[in-house]
Amino acid sequence: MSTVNLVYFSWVRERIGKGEEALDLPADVVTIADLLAHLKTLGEEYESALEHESVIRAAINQEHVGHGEPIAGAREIALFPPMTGG
Amino acid sequence: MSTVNLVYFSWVRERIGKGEEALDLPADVVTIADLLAHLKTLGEEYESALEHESVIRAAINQEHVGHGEPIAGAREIALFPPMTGG
Amino acid sequence: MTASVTVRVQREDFDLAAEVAALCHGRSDIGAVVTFSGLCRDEAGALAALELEHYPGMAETEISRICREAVTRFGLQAATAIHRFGRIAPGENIVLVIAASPHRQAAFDGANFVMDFLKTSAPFWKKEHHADGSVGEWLSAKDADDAARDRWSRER
Amino acid sequence: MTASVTVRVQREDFDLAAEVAALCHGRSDIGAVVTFSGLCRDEAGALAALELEHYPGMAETEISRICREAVTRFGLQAATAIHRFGRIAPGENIVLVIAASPHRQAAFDGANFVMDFLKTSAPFWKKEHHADGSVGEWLSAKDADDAARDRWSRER
Repeated sequence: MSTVNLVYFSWVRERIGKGEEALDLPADVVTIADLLAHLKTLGEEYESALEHESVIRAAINQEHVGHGEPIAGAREIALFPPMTGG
Repeated sequence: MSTVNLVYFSWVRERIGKGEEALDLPADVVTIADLLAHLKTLGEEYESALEHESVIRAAINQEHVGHGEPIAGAREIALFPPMTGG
Repeated sequence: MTASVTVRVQREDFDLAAEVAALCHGRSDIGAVVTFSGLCRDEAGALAALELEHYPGMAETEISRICREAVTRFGLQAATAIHRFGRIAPGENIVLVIAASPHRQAAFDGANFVMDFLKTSAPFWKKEHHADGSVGEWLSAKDADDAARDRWSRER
Repeated sequence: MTASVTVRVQREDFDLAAEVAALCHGRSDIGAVVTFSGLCRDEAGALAALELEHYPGMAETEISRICREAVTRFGLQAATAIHRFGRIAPGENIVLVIAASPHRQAAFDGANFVMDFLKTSAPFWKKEHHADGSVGEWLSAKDADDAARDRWSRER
């Protein structure tokens, strides 16, 4: 088990119902894709927020990463919808 | 014979030695090209200013025209080098 | 002279003239300054405000990275990017990008490049508040913005 | 709302912020404002000043024509162009172009288009005054400027 800080933004945050949390992750959660699958087992709010996995963007330690990225060494993982700034 | 106001800019003005003049033009001066040829008969200063005819730009009544443009009806004809504003 | 990059993410408004003056201060080798201001539109009266959420820390980091890339790619002398967050009313500023270079096309391209990547890579999200008092939806990202970003990899 | 076009040819400097404020005044349907400022470069200290000659009357007419064409072509909400004449020192402004539109690319393209045509069609000529006190040459028009203008007819 390793502990990682998760942060959520926009409607991912609203649907999960919180902006951040620290979670202990099982050893078989290796990539962002694994993390998404794991979170969806934690309750309906996560299922709803992460239903369409392909649109969810992720960042590890504040850098954009793809879903195949290993999360080993991550202090902070962010999940959010496509960005609409500018 | 018709009288037209001629205005010169940049090094065309400097070489001719004046910024403007009113000239009576013979009836066989029909186009801008004819005008350039006519002016070059008026003295060395015109020859020097208009030596490279292809680089000389012209405007009739403050609108850009090509060398083939008829000058009939012109109140003001301007001759100048390629522009370098901006 | 090293190119200077200025990036800020802030709630308060910015001053276009002050930012341009700061960027040009004390130098006379700049030939072209292009600024882009993005403003909140009223959507024909339907919009009361936009609410801008951002990812503190990553927003600054990502915008700085984009600006530095623009400086290198277009040979900019200086670049500034300021992005606001919080509640923004119609007519108010959202974002400012400034690019300076010796010649005009690099300044145009630099500012345009920063905006295209900022739109698709900087962690900001917009939510609409309607004039009738209701809270609207989070805006969806546009395919057109991805296409605008992707043309920069086609062009070279 | 009809697009507003503001054109001035003047000896005195202009105020970027004031011009942007005037263009945006009283409306909240503008989403993007792009400004271009062209400045006099010092040419690594060799230049004392540029002397800008212009064709009074035609300069205003020609710049207005270019701005109106940009408004139509890019659907601009407003356009401003101010060109100075007379003696201009390094670091000083020469020209300002502003384009406003609902979306960003039209504003970028509009300002870029106006600058490209202004360079090749507006009747202005620049003469260099050297830092050593001597009067230099009239600047020559650049082929690159013609090429920049001509890309607008290729693109559509």
